[in-house]
Amino acid sequence: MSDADLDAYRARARSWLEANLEPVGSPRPRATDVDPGFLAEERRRQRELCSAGYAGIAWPSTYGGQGLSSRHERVFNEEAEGFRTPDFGVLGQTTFGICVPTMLAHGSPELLARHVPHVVAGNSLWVQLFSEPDAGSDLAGVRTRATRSGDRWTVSGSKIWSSGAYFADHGLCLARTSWDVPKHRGLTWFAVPMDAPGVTIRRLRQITGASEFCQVFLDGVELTDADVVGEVDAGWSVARTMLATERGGGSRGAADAAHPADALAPDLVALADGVGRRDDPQVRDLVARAHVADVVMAELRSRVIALSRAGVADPGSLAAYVKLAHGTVTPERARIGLQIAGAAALSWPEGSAAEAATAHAFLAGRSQSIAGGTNEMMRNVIGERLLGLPREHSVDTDVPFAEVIRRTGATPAPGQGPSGECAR
Amino acid sequence: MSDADLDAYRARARSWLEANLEPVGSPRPRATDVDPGFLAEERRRQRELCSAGYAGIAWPSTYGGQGLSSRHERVFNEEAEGFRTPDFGVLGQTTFGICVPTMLAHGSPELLARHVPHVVAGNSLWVQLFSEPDAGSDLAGVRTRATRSGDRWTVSGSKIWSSGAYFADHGLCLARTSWDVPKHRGLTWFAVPMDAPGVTIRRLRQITGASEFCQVFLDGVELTDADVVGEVDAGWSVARTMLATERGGGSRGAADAAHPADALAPDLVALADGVGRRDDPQVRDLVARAHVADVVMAELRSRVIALSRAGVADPGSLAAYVKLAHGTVTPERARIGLQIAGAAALSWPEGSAAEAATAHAFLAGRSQSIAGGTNEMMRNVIGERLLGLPREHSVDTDVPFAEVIRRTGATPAPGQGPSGECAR
Amino acid sequence: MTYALPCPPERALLAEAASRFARDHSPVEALRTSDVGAPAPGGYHRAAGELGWFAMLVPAELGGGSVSESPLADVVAIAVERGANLQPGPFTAMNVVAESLGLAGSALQREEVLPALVEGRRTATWAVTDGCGRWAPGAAVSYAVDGDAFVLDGFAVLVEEAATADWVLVQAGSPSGVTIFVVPTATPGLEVAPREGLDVTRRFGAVRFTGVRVGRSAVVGEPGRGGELAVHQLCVAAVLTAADAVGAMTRDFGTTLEYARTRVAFGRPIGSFQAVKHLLADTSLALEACQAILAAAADAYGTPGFTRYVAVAKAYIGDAAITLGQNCLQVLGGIGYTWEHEHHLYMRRMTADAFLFGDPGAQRASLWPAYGLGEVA
Amino acid sequence: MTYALPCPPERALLAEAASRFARDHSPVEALRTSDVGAPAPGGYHRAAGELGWFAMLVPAELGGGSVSESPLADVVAIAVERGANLQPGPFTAMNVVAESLGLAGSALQREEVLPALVEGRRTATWAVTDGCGRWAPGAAVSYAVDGDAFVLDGFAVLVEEAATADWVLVQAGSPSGVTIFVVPTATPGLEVAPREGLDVTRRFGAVRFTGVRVGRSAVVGEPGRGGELAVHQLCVAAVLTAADAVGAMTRDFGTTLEYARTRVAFGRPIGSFQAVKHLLADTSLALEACQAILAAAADAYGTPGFTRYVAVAKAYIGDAAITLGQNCLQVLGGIGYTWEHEHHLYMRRMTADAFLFGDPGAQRASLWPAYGLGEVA
Repeated sequence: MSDADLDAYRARARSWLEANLEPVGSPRPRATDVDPGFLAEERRRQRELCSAGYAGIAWPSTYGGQGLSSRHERVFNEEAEGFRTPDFGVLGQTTFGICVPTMLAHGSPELLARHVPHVVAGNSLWVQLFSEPDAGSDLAGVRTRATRSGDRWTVSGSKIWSSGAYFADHGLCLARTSWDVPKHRGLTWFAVPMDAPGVTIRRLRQITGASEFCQVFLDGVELTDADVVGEVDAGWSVARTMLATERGGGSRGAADAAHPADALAPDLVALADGVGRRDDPQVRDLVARAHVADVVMAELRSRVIALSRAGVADPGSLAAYVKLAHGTVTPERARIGLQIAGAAALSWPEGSAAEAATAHAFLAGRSQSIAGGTNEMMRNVIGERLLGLPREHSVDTDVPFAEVIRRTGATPAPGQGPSGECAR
Repeated sequence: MSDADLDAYRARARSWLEANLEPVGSPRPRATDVDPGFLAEERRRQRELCSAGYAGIAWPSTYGGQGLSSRHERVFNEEAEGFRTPDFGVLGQTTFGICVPTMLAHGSPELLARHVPHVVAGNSLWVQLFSEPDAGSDLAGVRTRATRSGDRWTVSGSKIWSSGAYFADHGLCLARTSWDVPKHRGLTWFAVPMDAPGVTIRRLRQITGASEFCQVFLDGVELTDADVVGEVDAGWSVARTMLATERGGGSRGAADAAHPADALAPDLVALADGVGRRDDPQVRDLVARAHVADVVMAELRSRVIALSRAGVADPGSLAAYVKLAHGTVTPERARIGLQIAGAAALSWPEGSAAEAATAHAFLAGRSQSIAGGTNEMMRNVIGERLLGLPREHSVDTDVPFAEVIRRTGATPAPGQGPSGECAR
Repeated sequence: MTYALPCPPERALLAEAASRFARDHSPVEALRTSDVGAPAPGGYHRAAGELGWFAMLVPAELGGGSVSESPLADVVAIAVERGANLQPGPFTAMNVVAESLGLAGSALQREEVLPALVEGRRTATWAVTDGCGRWAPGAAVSYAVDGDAFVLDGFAVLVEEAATADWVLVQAGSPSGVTIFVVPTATPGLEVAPREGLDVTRRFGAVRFTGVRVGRSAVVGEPGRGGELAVHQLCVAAVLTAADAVGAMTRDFGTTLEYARTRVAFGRPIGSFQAVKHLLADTSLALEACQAILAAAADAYGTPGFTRYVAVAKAYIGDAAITLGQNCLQVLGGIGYTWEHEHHLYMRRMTADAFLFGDPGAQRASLWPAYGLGEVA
Repeated sequence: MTYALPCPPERALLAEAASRFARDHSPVEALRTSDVGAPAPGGYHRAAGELGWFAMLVPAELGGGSVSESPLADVVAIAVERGANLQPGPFTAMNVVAESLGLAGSALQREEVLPALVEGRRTATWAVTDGCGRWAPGAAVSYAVDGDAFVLDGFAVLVEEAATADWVLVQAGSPSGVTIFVVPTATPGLEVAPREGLDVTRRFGAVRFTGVRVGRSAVVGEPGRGGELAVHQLCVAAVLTAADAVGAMTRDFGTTLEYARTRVAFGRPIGSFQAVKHLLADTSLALEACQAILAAAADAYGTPGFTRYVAVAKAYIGDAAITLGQNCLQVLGGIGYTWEHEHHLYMRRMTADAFLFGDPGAQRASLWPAYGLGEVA
């Protein structure tokens, strides 16, 4: 494909966008509480993209995509930046950025043919059903049980931190299919219709007051062999693809917003102005520290992407640098906001979202150092897979999982009701 | 003993001090390079204290001490603060603060009668012979070998970080006496004359340029049963006493200097003045941070001493709080000095000790986080012995030490010449 | 989890009673369902008054009395239990007002206001922070003299229980100096607005003074001469706020430590991993250091070094409180990120305490003049 | 240890040659026995000149020429190898002077000075830091006009190889502006004094100017109009110094990592303990971030964003360098505390680099005006 082709593609995309989509000034915040009316409207927007041939741009045409290159997708995203494209809230990223790419890498042609075209057309949004109350950092320790009988499977257990489950159409669910082998070797992924009998969803209220996360209970959910994603008992390799995608090694949906080097931490400068502290040298230093971190993090991400492309190391492991950088810088930046605002961040007029923003950023700051792999897990990845430091003695990787459970005194999870304990 | 007794003691001590010792204005820095002439003079000062009955104040009179209480000792030290008392450099603390207290707790009456009176009289200075090239943080992993034959012992191996060994009279030396039991159970302490045949001392140059630390080689040093300190093969309990004393739980020699709350970090204020940055708000914040740390650390130490006296937990473990506080605050404070001085700390006129001080403090700062137990070891002590967190799986505590050595591929140390590798 | 040093037995009893009272009258569980903090339950302050919560800094001859030689250490012992149990109510303000009236109140104030506060029959709050969060005397409210009256104008935020308190303490500024007022909240021109905030365990409002006229009877001490008392009030409030934080820190750390001991991942308790163990060890060290400097500041009450010790303590504890909240959240992981786990309530409370009555940066800046090294040129 | 991104093959060759040259001509081992840094060995600069060390920022028509489209990235590649191998000599100053003469030098300077520098036949240093360590143009040395002559007075420290350089670059201040001079060190009134210092891998001296008279021939560009060039010179020097630090960091980290992999304690390699592993992971992250921002700053050479990128890079790398030195020492433990282990040489070098040509605080402060947000009122 020549650059001229890409330029032509860009020009076509631009005229279609101008003719069909509503322009938006600055990036609008992602929807955080999605109701049915909003969702119907966003599905309509996705159908419109789909009809025009601008959905699933880099996905195979066999499955409803356009079969073009990722460079085409990037070009379209760049052009689309100023326009109102579909907003599926948190499920936008999990569906288009995580679940479908993972399925494309591991799913059977039948499975893909059955599901991907619906995603492209805006009829199917996907949630990850991965973590469990007793399997947080220890993701391979899932206890959701899938039992086979002929070509039927029965799945029982509970999943947690499933962002956006309450408005998802399908879930990509990890379950244990063998208990007599070490934990990484008895896992299988399933595609689960979220309206299947036996699926119950409970929204979890978060520290910030929002309820994007859900706990999902599976109680004897009936599936078939056709719903298996990848190979039975080989789910951990699928999981690794998913984690690498999630942690920043994979493709991104929309292009990034403006480069942080373009302006000096504008949010914090505005905050300093708001409390009349722009000329305070310590405030200026804090703002500059945040800016330095922002710019360096952007450059680090570019470097990691380039290193991944150059093949110097496993991209999934390299992504740990980006994830850990976010996980350390984000809380520090949130604390800087608090330091600048001072007591002004503690109290605001009722309903004033703008004045509440600093406090909310502080409360939310540490989610980056926990969700999707804690800082500690990322440090292990960097230390062991990139720096070649020896692993610690493990007490649970070479032992049948049933034995691990017996030793640690816990009981297998199936059948737990909606009062299950929360988890790391 | 009544307070009146103590007051009378104080009065007597004060008149003796005024009549016999030279007053000194401010606390003089400890001698760091001790030569024979200096040493002879200091020994004379100690003999003078001894003749007057002011040496070994709280040690038993059987062994040449005064048999008084530690309160008497504290009173004398308070009164003696303004006078020129003996200065044995680093061996002052190891002899009077660590080695003799440890021996008093574990040594046989014969051993004590043979050694302690010479210490009181200024004729014997002691060095710790504890760490080894292959036993740093893992102190129980010493490989110096002591072999018994009748009532004779032959000791071979090498010791490192033995501060002041080059002018010590005796060493308190830990050696392995049994190789077929786990590492903590085959250790024994010996009193070693530093002029014994087979003892070689090599001064190690440190990062700061000074050479206080030594490596000590023991090559077939002959000792007898009378030189054993404590029980054979039970040396680890002696070691724990010694570590607790060393890490701040035990008695201190002289009273502390002025309380840090009395002045705002005077060294850093002077430094800020020197580079004309006293009015820089960021410099003021850095100085204030150092001051806050100084005052809090002093209060923490008082609290830990009080907690130890109250018996709420093992004093040796509680001392880890003080050690870790020093090990984290000292490097941070050294960095603050560097930040205040800026480029002015990088370069100074030849021979200007005052201008070199900031750089030297920076270079030396991390010794506090390594020597006498690293920060990491202190965090383990706090986590496991005080907070009750589970220990990690250990690969070497339940296995004969000879087996550990075999597994890790190293060879036992005896007979290594003075080219031995340095160690953590 | 932290160690307890021996203390006078009366103070230990006082703390124990405070702890029991808190659990009985306003348990932490009650806060889990609320977004904006709950009012103190009926009779709360009256019962607290009976336990001596507002009496310690008031001389015995005025109806008060401490249980030990070190009255501020007694109040601190209560404040620690309040923080540990996320208690409601303007405890700090009531103690500060009670102490101030004992020190400088008029006969009338000592008769009408003081006993009501000491006994917990009525409550007081204070309005001292301006909209940008500055705590300096006179920053929020100014006053002018009009004949026999004083006219107050200004706007203050972070006024605890603004809507329910009977009196409000004001450190008002004027060109001729600072005057301390204790003003009935029912005075015309004084308007209260509820606010939302980070700390949902307490209720902070805003108070606007629009030409609020008060008489000489509202003045504590001499008009225009309140500067020294104002500084002392801020010091006492800072110590009690630091104590509240230390109580909250102790409880939050204890919960987290227990979680680390019992939560299993990779086949072993997470607290056996050095990453978790060492983070908790560092946090424990900071907490012990907080206990040490808090005690030192309380013991310095009434000595010339009080101001300096308070600044050191509030600076250190403020930073340590924010860090402790972050560290505990990191160990708790996802569960600590949920609303239903109590951690976030403690994190909100500790963080608010770090800023109330002077944040760490402001406290550090105050040390230079406190040591006679002058303001920035 | 850090990852290498693909780069133009000519630059890779340049770096490889620099690395080999360094190991052959001035190996790190030679420094172990010295307290005050060694002079560059005889013929060092000449040989380095043949490798193109001083030519990259000079146009081809003046005898220079870079190996890629991004000349500063080429010099950076050399500077990284120099830092990794603790090389001597005023490399930064020579490149800055050479570039400046290419940009603004007189015909005479381009004929007499520039080729000598590019070929490494002669050397140049610069005198820009005042006794308090400020790097602002005009801080250290001022000048007055006396007829046709310029008279320089002042005192500068941190002048690398002051005693051996042939010329010295001076950014001299006057009420009418900054003038850039390149002055022969043999000029009367110019006195050099040796200094001791933190960084024993390089030799820094002090230079005193006492009524040093120079003619128009010493001026680079127009008298009084040197402000812009002076800022550019400081930016280039900052990037090269940051690159030196990154080289030193990479080598020190690699040594430490290898130690953590092989050193056994408690029956296992210390790098298998999370306390060590995670510290090294954090350090590795910082080092990768340094590589990223260093490359971005070098690539911004010649673009309007250069100044900003340089400030960000120098601020970040400076802090990271000091922290990396501390972290490596913590992992190395006692052995890293000895003079005979090379770690301290790297720690000294990196720390000096953190301050040379603007420490992190000064770089951060410069960002506000760099983004048009003005000086503090």
